[in-house]
Amino acid sequence: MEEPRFNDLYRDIILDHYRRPRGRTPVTSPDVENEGLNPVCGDEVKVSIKLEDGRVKHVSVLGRGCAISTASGSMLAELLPGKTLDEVEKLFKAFKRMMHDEGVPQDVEIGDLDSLEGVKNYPVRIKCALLSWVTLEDALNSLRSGQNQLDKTTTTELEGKGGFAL
Amino acid sequence: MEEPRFNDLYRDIILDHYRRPRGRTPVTSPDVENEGLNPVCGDEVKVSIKLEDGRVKHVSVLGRGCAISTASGSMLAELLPGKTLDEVEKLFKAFKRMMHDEGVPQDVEIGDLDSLEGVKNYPVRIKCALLSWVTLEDALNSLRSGQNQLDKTTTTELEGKGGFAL
Amino acid sequence: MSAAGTITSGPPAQARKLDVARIRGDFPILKRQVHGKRLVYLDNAATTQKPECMIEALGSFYRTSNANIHRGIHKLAEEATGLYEATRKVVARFLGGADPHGVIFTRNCTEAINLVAYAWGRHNIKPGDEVLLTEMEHHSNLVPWIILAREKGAVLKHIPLQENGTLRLDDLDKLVTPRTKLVSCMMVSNALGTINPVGEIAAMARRVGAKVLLDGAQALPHLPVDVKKLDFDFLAFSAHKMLGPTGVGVLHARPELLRSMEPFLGGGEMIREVRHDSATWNEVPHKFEAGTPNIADVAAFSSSIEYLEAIGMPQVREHELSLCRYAMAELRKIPSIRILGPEDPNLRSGVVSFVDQDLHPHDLSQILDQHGVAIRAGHHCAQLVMRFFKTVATARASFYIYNDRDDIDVLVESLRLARKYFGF
Amino acid sequence: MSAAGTITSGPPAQARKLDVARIRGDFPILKRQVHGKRLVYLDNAATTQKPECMIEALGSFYRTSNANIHRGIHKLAEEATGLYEATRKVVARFLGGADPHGVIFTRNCTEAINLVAYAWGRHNIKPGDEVLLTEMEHHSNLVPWIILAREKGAVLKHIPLQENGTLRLDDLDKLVTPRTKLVSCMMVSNALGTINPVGEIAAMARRVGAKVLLDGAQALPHLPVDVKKLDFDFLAFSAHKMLGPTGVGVLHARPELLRSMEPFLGGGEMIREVRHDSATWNEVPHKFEAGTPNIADVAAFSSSIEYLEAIGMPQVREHELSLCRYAMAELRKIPSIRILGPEDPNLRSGVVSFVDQDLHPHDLSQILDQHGVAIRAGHHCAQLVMRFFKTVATARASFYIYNDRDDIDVLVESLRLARKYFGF
Ligand SMILES: Cc1ncc(COP(=O)(O)O)c(C=O)c1O
Ligand SMILES: Cc1ncc(COP(=O)(O)O)c(C=O)c1O
Ligand code: FES
Ligand code: FES
Repeated sequence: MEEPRFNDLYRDIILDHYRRPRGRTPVTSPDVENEGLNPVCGDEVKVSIKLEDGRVKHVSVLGRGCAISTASGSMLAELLPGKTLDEVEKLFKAFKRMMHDEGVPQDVEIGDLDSLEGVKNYPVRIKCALLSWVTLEDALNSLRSGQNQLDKTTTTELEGKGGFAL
Repeated sequence: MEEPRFNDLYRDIILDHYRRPRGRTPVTSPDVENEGLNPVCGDEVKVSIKLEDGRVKHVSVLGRGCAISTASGSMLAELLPGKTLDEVEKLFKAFKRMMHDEGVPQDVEIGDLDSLEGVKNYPVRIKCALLSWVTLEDALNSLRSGQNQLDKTTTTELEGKGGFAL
Repeated sequence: MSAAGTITSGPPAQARKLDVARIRGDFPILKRQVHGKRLVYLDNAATTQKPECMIEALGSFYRTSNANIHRGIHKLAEEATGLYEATRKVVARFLGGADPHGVIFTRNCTEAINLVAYAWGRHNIKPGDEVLLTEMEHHSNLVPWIILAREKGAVLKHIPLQENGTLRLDDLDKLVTPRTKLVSCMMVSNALGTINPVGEIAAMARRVGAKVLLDGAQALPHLPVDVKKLDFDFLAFSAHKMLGPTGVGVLHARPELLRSMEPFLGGGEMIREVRHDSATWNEVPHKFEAGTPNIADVAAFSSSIEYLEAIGMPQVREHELSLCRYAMAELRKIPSIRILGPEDPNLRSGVVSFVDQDLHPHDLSQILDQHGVAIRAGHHCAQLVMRFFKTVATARASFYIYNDRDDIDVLVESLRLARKYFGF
Repeated sequence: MSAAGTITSGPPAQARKLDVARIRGDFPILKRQVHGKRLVYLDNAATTQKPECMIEALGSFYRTSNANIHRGIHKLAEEATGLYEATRKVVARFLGGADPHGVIFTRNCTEAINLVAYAWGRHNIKPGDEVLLTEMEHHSNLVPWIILAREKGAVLKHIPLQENGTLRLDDLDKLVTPRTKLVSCMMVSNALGTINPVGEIAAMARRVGAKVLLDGAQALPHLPVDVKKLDFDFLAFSAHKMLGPTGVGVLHARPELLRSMEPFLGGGEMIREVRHDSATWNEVPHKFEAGTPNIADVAAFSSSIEYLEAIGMPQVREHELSLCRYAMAELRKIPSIRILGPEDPNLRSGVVSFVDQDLHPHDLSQILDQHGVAIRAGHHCAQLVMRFFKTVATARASFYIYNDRDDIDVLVESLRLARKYFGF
């Protein structure tokens, strides 16, 4: 029997993030925090951020999930420190465009997220890749809409849709 | 185009009964009377009987229905006069057996009912042939069970089943 | 068709004619003989026949892609999910560009209407509230409201039928009151063929803020319908009446409205999270599709719609109109026959309901069957209509894309022979 | 199997073995390749594959006999009605000689359970009444009761699960109280494979006069079941899990009980007489089959049952038991894998649910797919079970008549490779 071959899904970088995920040290007294649920599988994640001078200082991504969601969360933890919330927003938008196969803007540095591009060909798994990102996005949205800090929700409407892809 | 050919359904005797049905003069102050509905088509019939010395004196079968039910009701009106209720019961049982393809007892005179034998091959139409008979049967049953005379019901559970053949 | 209000109007005059011979070739059942005669299928309002492409799609689903959907992470599950969800989009397109999130698959039109009665009606109809129906409705758009009204102490009212087989709208403004919470109305009558002015009726409903349900069971298969031009909250119809498989119905509504509703059936697929005594719901449309759906039939239904789209709904309409006109003219030549419903074929779909003064519809139907002609005899699940016309049953011939004038000639000739056979 | 109580016990020792090679030949989908590999279909608890005879029956229905049923007086309608009603009798026979009048066709098992919740539950469950479920139930046998309990102010209780994957019956006599009106329980768990002692549970229910509903979705396809030996009021299951088409479920109950119930869906077919604001009901089972049924699929379902009957349910059971035994033994050789549910294969059906300590079930499933192996990963619509075992998902392999040891070898080898691929 041969080894399985995924030209596009489980790239080495993903497996690496999966085995040694970044951002596993819980952030204490976070400025932004939210929990997210992927309703397709029931996996949950908690994303917490500590800001300093308008920039992300510490990030933690805790919870359980598959290789895709764990790797994606780990990349989030790796990419965010040092960024302003606007830059985070931009990054999220770019990543979402990638997942929906709409092309990533030239001017956004997406780092290892690149390796997740293959996920777009596996519709059921797109939510895995987006889980920690939309969870954070939700929190940032309510922060922006004035609901200051620490907006926790136990379930997240992934892309405002939840449920199954349609 | 040829004429349709029914070797078994619309026999001449049936068509004759249909065009000139017997028992159309309403029985006044009947001893037994009942209304029946064929739920498959919505057709209704009213069967009325006047008894004298324990025998059927007058019969009327009123209402509307198809050729089969009209002919069958007409034959009922033709066959019953002079019979005791037990004889009527026997006749009904024999006819029902015929419709269910179970064979008619040798000792029962069924007259023109003979011509309805073909109906047994058309499951949807069996209720047509039985309509006036079960309507009467229902009335006789309640008469026998002590609910004396004039038991009227607007719907009849045909063979205790109604509904569609199953 | 102008009476139909917001139903999109007829085809341009130069519409290309249907190639009935070619179409017939696509329907394997039409090759069969009945009692040694060519099958002349004129029972299309009950259910239509199926094109080979739909039957093939069904077989091919089971032969190559069958799996349970939505949750499986394997190739077959992916394919099956793709095929199932693709039909949602095809239906949405067929409706004139609807939001697929507002397309719910049910078993049939009947279940779609009941879904509204249970999931919307039970939570919005209060004692004394009124539901306005018509006297023309199919039992499937009467009985759910009878059950609801009985349970809630609500009042049912009916837009009355009139002799010409259309609805009497004169008192509509009195029938619709501030207590009216729902107006539920068929777009086209299965018993009479009448195309109803649903635009006008909906407009009146809107004046009091009532919801509008349209029973499209006899409309979607036969008329071009564009939901963008139609004013309604709920639209229900059945696949089997439009070349599709049995076991598939559609309820269409705006996703926001669906979101605001309580669920109907509880079970797998429709939930988000289940605890011992509480649960939260999945997003629409899944919230209303509990348990394993009729995956294969929904998947195959796409082919039926695509077949209709290829012909063109305006062309379908034009074809039926011309058959209806011809059939009415021919039937009128038999003096004992009385046709129910509008005199003007333009006001009706391809349904011709009639009675013969001497012959019972069931006998007629039985004799026609000997000639290979399938019509329907009965109350057509419209007992209020039968009662209005003081009969219990009518004979009904209903046409579709594979019928032609020959079929009607056979029908009419068989009727004449039936009369002769019975001695009239 | 003795734990299953009144489920008829296993086959005689000399039962003839299944000829899996021949059986495979009857399932066209098993000839297909997935990612260049032979399809190894182990997702049978979700839905089974279909034999050619069922697919053919479906196609042949549409190609030769398609019509709407019950009311039509023409050849096609007669044939279609005959085929539809014949399946009712075949189902009744398969159940061990049930009364066909007590066989209702629904869309799926889920709808069958909801039918009971609506038509019986709403009229018999009062505030404070109790419904006893188990912690093992599929969402389809939880959510309808959650909705009902919320509406009626009733109380839900659950027979608890225990570590070994069986129900803890020790306190059953306390869980069943005079307020218990219904005990609803699965015969076989789809998430764990556990065969439940439904006889014992029903006996306890009877002591307080409670009704008993059995969810047979995972039992009827896999075990010999004889309703004459089984104590229940309602029995629900799905055709698609037993070689049948999607879109068909069955609710079975005694006709007297069905007669005493209020209707569920209102519409055509289920009525006797309809007036403007009242209606009377047709006889059972038609009273519960509103609108045009899924005629073709019901007709085709006969072939699936006949296929199973030809093999013999005791043989099916024996085959699955032997596969299950083998699979458990092989899986135990991978130390990182933990199998949920009873250790003794005799206490379970052909379902093996497991977790790998390092790999997420969804990743496992995705990798297995690359090897052509279809398993299911997820909560299996049993979130209470997942929560009990402190996980959100398991991987589940489930077997049927066309599986053999080769399939299991491929499964196990693929699992090893998956671990290797992920670096464990
Ligand atoms: C035990 C059990 N009950 C009920 C169901 C629901 O069956 P369906 O989805 O066919 O309605 C299932 C199917 O997964 C099941 O396994
Ligand atoms: C106008 C109308 N509404 C509803 C229905 C019910 O459709 P179904 O039986 O497919 O549920 C029919 C079908 O006869 C119909 O003609
Ligand atoms: S499977 Fe749950 S997040 Fe990927
Ligand atoms: S059709 Fe009504 S009684 Fe025969």
